[in-house]
Amino acid sequence: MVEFILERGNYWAIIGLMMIGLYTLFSSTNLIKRLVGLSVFQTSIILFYISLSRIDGGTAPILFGADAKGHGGDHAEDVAAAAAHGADAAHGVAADAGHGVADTAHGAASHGLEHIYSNPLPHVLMLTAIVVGVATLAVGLAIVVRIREAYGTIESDEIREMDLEVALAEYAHDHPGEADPA
Amino acid sequence: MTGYEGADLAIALINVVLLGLLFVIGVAIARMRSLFAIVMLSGVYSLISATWFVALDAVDVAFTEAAVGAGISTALLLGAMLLTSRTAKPEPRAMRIVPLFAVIAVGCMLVYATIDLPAFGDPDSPANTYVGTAYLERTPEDIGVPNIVTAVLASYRGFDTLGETGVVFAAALSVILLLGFGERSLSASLRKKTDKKG
Amino acid sequence: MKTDHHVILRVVAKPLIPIISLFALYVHFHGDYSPGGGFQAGVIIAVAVILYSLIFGITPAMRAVPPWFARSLSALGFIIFGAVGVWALMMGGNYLDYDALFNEEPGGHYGQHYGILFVELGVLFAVAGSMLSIFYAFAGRVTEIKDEDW
Amino acid sequence: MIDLILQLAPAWAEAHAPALIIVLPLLAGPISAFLPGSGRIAWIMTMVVTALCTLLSIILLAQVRSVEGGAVISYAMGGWAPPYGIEFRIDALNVLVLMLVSFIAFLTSIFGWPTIRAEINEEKRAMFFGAFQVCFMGLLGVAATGDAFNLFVFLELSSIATYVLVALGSGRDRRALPAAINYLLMGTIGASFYVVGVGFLYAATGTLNMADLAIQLQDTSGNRAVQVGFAFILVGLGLKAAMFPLHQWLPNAYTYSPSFVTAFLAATATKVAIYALVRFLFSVFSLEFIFEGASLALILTPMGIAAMLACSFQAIFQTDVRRTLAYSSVAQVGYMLLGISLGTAAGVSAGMFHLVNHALMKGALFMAVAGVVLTYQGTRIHDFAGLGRSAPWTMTAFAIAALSLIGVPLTAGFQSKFALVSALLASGWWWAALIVVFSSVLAVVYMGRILQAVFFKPPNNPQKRQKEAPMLLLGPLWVLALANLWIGINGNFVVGLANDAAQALFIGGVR
Repeated sequence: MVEFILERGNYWAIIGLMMIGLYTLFSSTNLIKRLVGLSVFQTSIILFYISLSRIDGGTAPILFGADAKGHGGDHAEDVAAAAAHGADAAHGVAADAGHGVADTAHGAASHGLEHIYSNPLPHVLMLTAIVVGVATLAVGLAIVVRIREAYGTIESDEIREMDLEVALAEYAHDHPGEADPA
Repeated sequence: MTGYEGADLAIALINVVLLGLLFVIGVAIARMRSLFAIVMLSGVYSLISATWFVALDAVDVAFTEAAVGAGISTALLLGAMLLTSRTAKPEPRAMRIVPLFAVIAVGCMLVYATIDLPAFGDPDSPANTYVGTAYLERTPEDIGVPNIVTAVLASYRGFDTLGETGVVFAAALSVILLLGFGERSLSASLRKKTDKKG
Repeated sequence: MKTDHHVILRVVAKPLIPIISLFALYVHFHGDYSPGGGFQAGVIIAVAVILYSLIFGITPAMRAVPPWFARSLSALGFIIFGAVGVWALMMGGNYLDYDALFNEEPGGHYGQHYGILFVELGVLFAVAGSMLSIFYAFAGRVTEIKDEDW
Repeated sequence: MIDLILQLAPAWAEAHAPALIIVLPLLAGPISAFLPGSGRIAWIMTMVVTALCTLLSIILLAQVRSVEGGAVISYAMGGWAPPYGIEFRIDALNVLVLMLVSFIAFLTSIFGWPTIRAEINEEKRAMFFGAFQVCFMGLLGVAATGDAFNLFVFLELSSIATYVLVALGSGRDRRALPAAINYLLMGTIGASFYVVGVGFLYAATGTLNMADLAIQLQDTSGNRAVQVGFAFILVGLGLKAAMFPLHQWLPNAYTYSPSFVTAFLAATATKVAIYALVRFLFSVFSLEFIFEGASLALILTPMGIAAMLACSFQAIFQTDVRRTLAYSSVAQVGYMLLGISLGTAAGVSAGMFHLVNHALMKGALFMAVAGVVLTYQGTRIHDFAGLGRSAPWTMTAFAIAALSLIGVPLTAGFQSKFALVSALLASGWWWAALIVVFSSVLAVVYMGRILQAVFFKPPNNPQKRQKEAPMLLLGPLWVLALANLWIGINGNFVVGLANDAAQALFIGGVR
């Protein structure tokens, strides 16, 4: 039981952070504070993905030592030969076992490598997500600046009241004889 | 897992400390009303997340988060705050309780999901045995670049990166459409001010 | 900026800015071997210019890197990325298939290396230009809060 | 017909059509965004690009339909085979969406020039078209991609462009700005939820390719992470699709954005999100999972019905024509969800059929409103009084589309509602069929109010001159109106496409 909690404590902490961000986003009326809440929420999602990519005893996914030997750009010819050789060997194995590439890769992690590396795929996804996050933030802030210029406030409840007044005035203008629609 | 010994213990400790700090900052952001403090804290939040990414071996993500989250985002937030206001109104009481319940419900759902998630750091989890780690083996033959993240980012999933570049471009286009080019809006608003005075 | 009480900042920043830009180039061209790449390099270049404008004022910064240049750069970067893909199409490969770029033997990494480099260059241009344009757009607006209120 | 298209199309276009359809707006967007001048060149470029994309989507359609039962075109981006690379996967379902989006984009970009000239500042027009092309490209990307994370990237790409397009309505009415920020906050929450959901799926399977996900998910029955991931994807895409309780952003966004943008978004943006939802429901998750494990029908059916009733009622009490139409859009999404939640091929086919028809009629309605905005500067029902006499061509097209929305026989709306009702009856859901009929009666009321004002009330402002919308606007408007009539009289072509789309899903689901 304790082990179970220890293994998942990280996820729970991250979920807590996500929810704090979401709460800030929902509860606040100030638009800038809401955007900050949004970015806290998004950063916490990044934490979640990165914690999925972690492998015990692993290191950053940059090949080093024997794993990286001979694969530099300067040794293109060696590499070509080695790669061709490797491809032949792989092909033989695949033919023998009757499996596709995907299946052979499905075995134990990094069996062909000397060191253990963490999983690079979530890192790549989150690089994209960070960029998307900052792009959204920039557009949101630009709109907030325009709102401030048009309304004189960035509190969403005050903006809603002002809009309601305008809507009621329009209604009264269209229907001069009638009472307030309320 | 039987993992936490020696170096792993240190990492576990760093883990706890950093997540604890993030928690404190998150709560402070939710409760504070000074926008300046909120903005600065959000920068700190990004920076500490970046540190945490380093501890989890995600160096590229850490680099980007530090540059973007702690750098550009904070600069933009400060710029926007300068143009708008400096304090936030306190939340009305009703606005505190309803979101709280909604958020707790969502959180419970997520916690429910973690029961079936693989353990933290598990090398045999589906996420860590299929496509993700296969890149580690394929890259030397396919691409020949030591930094796997670069290889995946620019080649295997290059199309994602194309979309990401598009998003950045779209953001720039949007902000220019909304706020003007900078130089024109500056001179135009200056002119308007002198007109009013004159 | 009325009085010169930022003199230390100016003196320190002046030599720093070229070094920051140089570091950005290192991050870009060394992205194959170490953390970093076009995106991070682009952000660093943008930050160098932003730092310059924070310390020396927005007008000198706009004179050094005009806004039209920044926004053309962002469009150019995006187009470079797309064009590398079209180049691969013309050489008979799939879209963004760098192996097809130079019609090399299978197993060669020439195409992949240069493809990645070009693509990351596109990302660098797009990100640096976009971030700078966004910053200019915000900085170009007139502040309603006065300096003294701080 | 199919043979003819395949013969005429050059080989390179056939082989690379899935990539080219994205690449064209991708290259043209940034170029046209920063072209100098009044934006006329950017407009022409937009028209050319959207026309070419329409041609490409027709080529894709021909390729898909060249095989009996529908072919599946898989295009590996970067030459990396899935699941390692990103794949564009075109089947009978998304080729329909691709064609719809590019065709509507083509028509709206033709009619756009007069209204944009009236509503957008001169120096912003070129960039406006650039943003429009980016949005268009994002929508196409969402529709074409076969990778779950790539879908998120394109979803955000289109959304960011959409937010700013909505916000640009602030030149006419400042309320566009709060509408845009609301849309941004809700849309970003939706996208973030979607990412969390994909994260859970990734944690459970280790892959992001949709086809591969479908295979890997088969042996994860009872996995709680997958169930919660499904719920998050449902909520995330539901927010983008304006699924009933999550539709709060839509009415304001449609009411205050520039009329060009409203016409385009109403016909495409929510449709693409619904497509993505359908794709996840039926292609990625197995039928057993969603209908037994997660009892989808229990969630989607009440939501669909609530949307049909509540939003139709709300539509009745609006004073603004665009707002009425916006609420009606949410109600129509309810019809589509109802069809989808049946879980039968007939139901999904009816849902997709209604999706296409709704795009055609809402496109026409909002275009007609754009014409009125252009000539009379008003969108309230009050402003529409007596327009039947002063702008007969615009208003006749409006009336055709309105009748189609109500579901009068000989119009497209009737055909798809008929298909929906028969699908409901075939599953024994006679009570739901009754609700569909009742909701159509509500549509009679809210559209009737507008039509009555248009044709039977005297003009409020007698000084209004006899004024028709310009030809550039009338042309696309009438194309859409006639499409409504054509489908209403002989809908076999579109019904065939929708049936193929549903078949593709159900064969894919069984695999």
